[in-house]
Amino acid sequence: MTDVVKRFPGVVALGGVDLTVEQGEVHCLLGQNGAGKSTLIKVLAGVHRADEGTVEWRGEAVGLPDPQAAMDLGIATMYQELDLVDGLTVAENIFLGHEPSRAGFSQRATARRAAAGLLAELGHPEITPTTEVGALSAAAQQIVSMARALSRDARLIIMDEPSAVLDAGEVEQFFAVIREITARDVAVIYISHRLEEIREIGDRVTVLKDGKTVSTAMDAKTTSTQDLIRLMTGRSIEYVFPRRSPVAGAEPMLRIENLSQKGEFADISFQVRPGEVVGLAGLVGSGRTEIVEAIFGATRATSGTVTVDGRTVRPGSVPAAVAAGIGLCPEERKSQALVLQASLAANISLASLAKFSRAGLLDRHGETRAAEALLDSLDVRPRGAHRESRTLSGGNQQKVVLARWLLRGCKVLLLDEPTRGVDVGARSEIYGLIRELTDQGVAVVVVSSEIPEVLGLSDRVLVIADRTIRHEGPADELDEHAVLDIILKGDAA
Amino acid sequence: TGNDPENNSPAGSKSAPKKAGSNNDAAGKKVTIGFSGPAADHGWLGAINKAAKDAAKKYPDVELKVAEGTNDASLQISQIETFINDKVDAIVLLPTDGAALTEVATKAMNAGIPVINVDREFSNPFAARTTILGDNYGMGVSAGTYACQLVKQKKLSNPVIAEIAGIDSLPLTQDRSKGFKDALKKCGQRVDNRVSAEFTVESGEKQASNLVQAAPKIDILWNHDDDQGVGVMAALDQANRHEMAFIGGAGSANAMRLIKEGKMEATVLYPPTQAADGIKVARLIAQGKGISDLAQVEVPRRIVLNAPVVTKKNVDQYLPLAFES
Amino acid sequence: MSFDLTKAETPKADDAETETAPEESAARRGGLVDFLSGPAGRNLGLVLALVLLIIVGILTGGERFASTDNALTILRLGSVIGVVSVGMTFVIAGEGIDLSVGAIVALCSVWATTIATQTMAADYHWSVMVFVALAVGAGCGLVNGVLIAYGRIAPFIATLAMLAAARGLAEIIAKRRTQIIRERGFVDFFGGSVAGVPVLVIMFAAVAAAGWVLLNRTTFGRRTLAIGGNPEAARLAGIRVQRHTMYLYILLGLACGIAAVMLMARTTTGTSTHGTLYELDAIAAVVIGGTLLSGGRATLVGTVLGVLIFTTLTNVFTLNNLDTSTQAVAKGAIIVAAVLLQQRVARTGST
Amino acid sequence: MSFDLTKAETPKADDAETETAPEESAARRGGLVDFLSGPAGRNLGLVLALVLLIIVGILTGGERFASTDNALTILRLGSVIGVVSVGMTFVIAGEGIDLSVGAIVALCSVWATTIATQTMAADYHWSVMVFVALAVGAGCGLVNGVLIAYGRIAPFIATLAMLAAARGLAEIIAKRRTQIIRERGFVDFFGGSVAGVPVLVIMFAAVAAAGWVLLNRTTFGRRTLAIGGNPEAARLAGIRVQRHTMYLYILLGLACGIAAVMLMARTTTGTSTHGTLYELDAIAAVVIGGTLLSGGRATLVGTVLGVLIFTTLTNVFTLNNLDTSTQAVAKGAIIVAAVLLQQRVARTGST
Ligand SMILES: Nc1ncnc2c1ncn2[C@@H]1O[C@H](COP(=O)(O)OP(=O)(O)OP(=O)(O)O)[C@@H](O)[C@H]1O
Ligand SMILES: Nc1ncnc2c1ncn2[C@@H]1O[C@H](COP(=O)(O)OP(=O)(O)OP(=O)(O)O)[C@@H](O)[C@H]1O
Ligand SMILES: [Mg+2]
Ligand SMILES: [Mg+2]
Repeated sequence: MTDVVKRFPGVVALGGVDLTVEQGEVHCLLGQNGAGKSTLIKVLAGVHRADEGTVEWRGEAVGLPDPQAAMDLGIATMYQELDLVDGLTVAENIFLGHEPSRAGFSQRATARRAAAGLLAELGHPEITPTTEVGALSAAAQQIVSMARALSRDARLIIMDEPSAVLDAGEVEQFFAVIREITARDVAVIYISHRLEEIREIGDRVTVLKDGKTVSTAMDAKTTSTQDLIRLMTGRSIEYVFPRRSPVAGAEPMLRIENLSQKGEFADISFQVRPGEVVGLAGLVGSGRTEIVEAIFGATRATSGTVTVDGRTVRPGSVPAAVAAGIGLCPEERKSQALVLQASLAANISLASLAKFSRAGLLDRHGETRAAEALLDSLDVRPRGAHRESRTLSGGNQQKVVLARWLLRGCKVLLLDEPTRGVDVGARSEIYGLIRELTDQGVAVVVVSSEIPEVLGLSDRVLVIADRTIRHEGPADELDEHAVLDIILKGDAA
Repeated sequence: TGNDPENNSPAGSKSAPKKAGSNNDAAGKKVTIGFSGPAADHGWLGAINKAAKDAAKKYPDVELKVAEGTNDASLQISQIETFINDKVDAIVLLPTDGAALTEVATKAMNAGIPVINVDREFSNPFAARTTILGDNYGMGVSAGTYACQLVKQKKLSNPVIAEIAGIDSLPLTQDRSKGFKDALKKCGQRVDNRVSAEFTVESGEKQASNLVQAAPKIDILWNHDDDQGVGVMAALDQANRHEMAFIGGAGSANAMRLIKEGKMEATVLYPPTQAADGIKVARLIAQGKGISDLAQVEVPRRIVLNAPVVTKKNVDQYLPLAFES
Repeated sequence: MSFDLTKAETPKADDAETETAPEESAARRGGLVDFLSGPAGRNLGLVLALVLLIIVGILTGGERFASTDNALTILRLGSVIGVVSVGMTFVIAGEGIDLSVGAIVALCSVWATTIATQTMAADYHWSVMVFVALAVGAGCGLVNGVLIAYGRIAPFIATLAMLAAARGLAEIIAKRRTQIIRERGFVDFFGGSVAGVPVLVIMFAAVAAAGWVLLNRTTFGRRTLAIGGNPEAARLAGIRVQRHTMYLYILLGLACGIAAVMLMARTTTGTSTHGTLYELDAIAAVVIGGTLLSGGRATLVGTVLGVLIFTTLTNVFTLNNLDTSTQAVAKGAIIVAAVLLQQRVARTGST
Repeated sequence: MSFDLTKAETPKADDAETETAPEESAARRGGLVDFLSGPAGRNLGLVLALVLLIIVGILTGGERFASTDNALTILRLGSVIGVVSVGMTFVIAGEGIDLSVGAIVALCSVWATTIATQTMAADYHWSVMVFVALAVGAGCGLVNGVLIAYGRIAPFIATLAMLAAARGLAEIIAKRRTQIIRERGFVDFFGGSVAGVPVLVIMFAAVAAAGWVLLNRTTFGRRTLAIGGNPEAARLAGIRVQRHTMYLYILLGLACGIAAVMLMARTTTGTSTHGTLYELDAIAAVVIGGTLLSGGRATLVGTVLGVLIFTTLTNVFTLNNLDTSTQAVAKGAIIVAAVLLQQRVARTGST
């Protein structure tokens, strides 16, 4: 690809990008949130038409008018936003658009068998081809997406942040599959914000910044982390967690007692003091999301109590939880957190509308000002409180969700995968932000599938496995192996 | 007999009516007449509209303005208001609901525009200069009386009498049903099964299919409207149920042909020429003329049409007058 | 997205299936099991509602209700709107809506019974009339489809325009007359019976069966659901969403053409008043059957059950000689009760 | 800026604004500028369509069309359905739909004109009738709202049931008679004019203005759009989605009550046939105005323009003496043309 330019109304998403991918290599694409990575690969996949520039495929210039054209060339894509149809089964999703069929009749048995084969190949035989995709967890859906890309028998597979919803074990498995396909001379474009992964799987790296290539074809193994971060962000960021400040031995701000939910989790008890960060570590599917949702009242716990600042919160009611001072940044930004066609300001003020209400009338200037201030301080790009949240990149959307609860001012903040899909720069900003909050006395609960993140960010860690707490202890007494051991064997060996 | 609406041939007929010493049909002052009626959503109303337009076409001195047919009283009010703004010379109004249009008709009268009220009566007599009515109650009475005759003739001891009404929420349907019921009461009978259709062929077929299941045997069936009667007949054919005496309503050409063939017993006339008569009367009023065969100088305030029963005996006499629905 | 909808309806049932039989291999699961665990399970509530209705019918109507003749009457009544509803299921599954079905039925019936058409039919064969009705239906569907898929007009608006235009055109062509079909061959064929089953009912059954296969067993059906569930994902999967959307409306137009033929046979006429309010009846049957108005999930068995429930209801009402106003109130209450019952059954079934 | 109007149509405008004048402080932006750069800009296509229609009216109707009297006739006609459409905008913005509006109008008008009510009105004051109409409307809305929000019945089905039930009940109460209002005070008040402007038109203007403020300037409106845009996100932000949804239907019920009062004044009657097909008219006006049927984006200015376009169309037709069938065909064509024009304008405006 040379000199690719793509403009969106008001934004130049790509302002001249060059990228060359060789057969059989894993070419990593790095860049901050909003740098244009997804847009670039969408141009390559025929989703967006480039305004300028050329794409050459095996030495020949090609036009990519629609997704079908790209697929015909042998380009398969796993998109960042899950691109599956919830109402269809796993097998139907995998073969959507190229169903095995005879005279228009779909050969469902063939499709199911092939799907089962692909899923087994990916190390996930437990995903049944006849399950509806909407009922699967995000991780399982990502696997289905992968199976779908493989089913296309492609020469180039594009993966846009595939690991964001996977945990460590699954990422390993995933990498094994990538190695296998590149061994067959299939090329892979791999996008991720996790630099460790790039080192492990990548061959070469291209860095995008503000829609332009700043450096291309660097060696993935040898280029230093400092250099990569500097290329991406234009400054050096210490890719470390902020120092913990000692937690005052005050009364717990959040107290969970014997919280259980039938079929989901059992007997969860823990406390979080003001200014403390408690991390929930565990594998995908261990039930952490269900726990925080029950604390927030989004689902009703079958038994147990949630107490905030000494007062019991009425169970099963989100408004009660919010009134008590709890905030939740849910796991799925798009479907659970954002009103996509609404402006950033409207999204940010959504939980604090009462603040801007004067006798029912909305103080829109106040709202805009407050939103602008938060957007500034969180460095959300592009600027503008009136921008539709739909047009923001994933990382920036996450910041908007955080801004919602910052504006509300919580006593307890529940963060479910707060850095999923967030770039290194923004990530350290979010970490800093969490620390700032704790300095103000907020109690924070963090769920993350990245064990280093849980360990680095939290004061205390709860390890969840088999839907209950397996271990509780200070974060600095644990390391990644210990946590995995607890999960797998039930104790810190 | 000039232009007496009662005996006039259907306005749709090609030749101008023969006159007996009247010059009423001679071109006079040019007049604009506004016409507004309900949506032509069934055969009879379609015939009403057509007859009105054809009547106007015959007179070079009449300019007819037809408003979109509607079943929304509010919309019809605005049409009359438009006519008033437009300063037409007369308005012929077949209201969706007589009472609902009374206010605006009064407004038109107060603005000096004569209103000719057709078929569905206003709630205030001062809202119209002249009222031309089909006799809905009378129609029911005719049908009921004829049914009584049949009972006596055929010596039915405990006859099953069924009724397929038109749109139940219309006052005219209620009037017809009431007339039918009252007339039956006189000979000690009552309606055993009653369904209501929507004046359309399809609804007639649907309701009749269900009806013949509900009543395993029917002796006399009165159907309010001959257009929906086409559907009723189709349902009877389908179920092979021709044991009953089938009486129709309105008097469409289709029904009269069936009477001739002997497939139908009778039909009660409800002429679709009322609006056409309305146009003619409106023209006369606007031009300051009277009805020539009457002694009065002016057009009368109220004209009520007759509702005779057409049977095999007299069908030949009525067939030429019948409307094609 | 349709994400929430999946969960709202029957996530539990699906999970249960996944959890209790995870090792059951895909290949081993036969078509029958599949069928039962799918639509049939979800339609249990509807079946129950229908059975209740039938019981009420028998209690109040006795012999008259429980006769074969009456059953056939109900089926015949349901068959015309049933065919339209089958077509409507596809359009709604693809996240569309069509308000013009009744008007299209009217236009088809009128066009197929003009003097010109009938003369031609008399000269050649009555199938000319059938052909005209289908062609007109497909043509109207094509116009709808092009306006919606390529003109990007909201389906509600485009088909509202078609509703006005098609009925107006039907009136102009028919001059607001009821056109009677002189061609007895036509009426006799479609009005007849085969082995005691009316041809209309056979046609409805055939259309419903074909629709079921098309929806559940062909790539066309799967793509329809994909487009309804997540049009963007469908596009990314290389499906030509616009063209497919257009096909859906043509399909429904064809169904309207078939319905027009059936209605012509039933009433022996073609007229511009045919098909009044079919849009509401068809959409109601489809939606009460369990197809989501927001697209992506559709059940043809549900649609057929929905049609049967509504027609049986009318039949029971008539047998009981209820006046229309009371009928209307009862109908409203019964619709709500049926839906609540359906939900209750779905929830109990899943725990 | 109101977030409904923020983007789909002309994102460029906003972005450009943001980029060229990023330092322009929010406080400095006056209300007028805000207004113009918002809805007005986006409704340009509709305004254009309306202007074209008016030009056609003047060309064909001349004086007769361009008179004040005629303008007031159009406005009076539009005001009843206009009030319903304003309420409908909220329900649709919240991802709902209401098919029962016409039936509710009918029931309100009947209940408010029963002999009992009229006797009470005669004894006390005619405002008793107004109160009854509003209370009945709100009550019906409440039933709809509870069934939909708490009973989780699809809005389409719940309000379809209400459509049948309310009209049936209206017929039963009125015994299918048209009930005439004897209370002249009522008719004279609402039928009158203030400074030459009919009271009905003033009422419509007031309702539309109040609706605009409610939608764009209050937290209630914000919540409505959030629920319509993403109900799950709204729920997780602590909004009581069910209760709010119920409020939306009550609001629409109230609007129906107001419309019933207006219709009663216009017709001096209450009857079960009032409000026929209002559901289609209101939804059409809202949707053609630019509110998304899928919720989350709504424009009240668009709704008002939609109502005006449809009523002006009817007026022009009446003035031009078109035959009803031709009118219907023309109406269909004009709807399509208006929408295509609107799209074209929006696209040109954005490049
Ligand atoms: N549909 C759209 N309309 C308008 N602007 C868009 C659209 N899609 C993306 N953009 C803008 O284009 C720019 C590049 O976005 P893109 O999604 O490619 O970033 P990214 O590098 O993939 O970020 P992330 O790492 O967060 O996924 C951003 O400024 C974004 O706001
Ligand atoms: N929508 C759903 N329907 C049915 N089961 C689900 C659904 N979502 C998740 N599950 C299942 O519930 C369990 C918990 O899943 P979930 O992903 O929420 O856990 P988690 O611990 O929060 O994991 P993570 O946050 O790392 O993704 C898993 O077994 C998962 O497969
Ligand atoms: Mg991206
Ligand atoms: Mg989770």
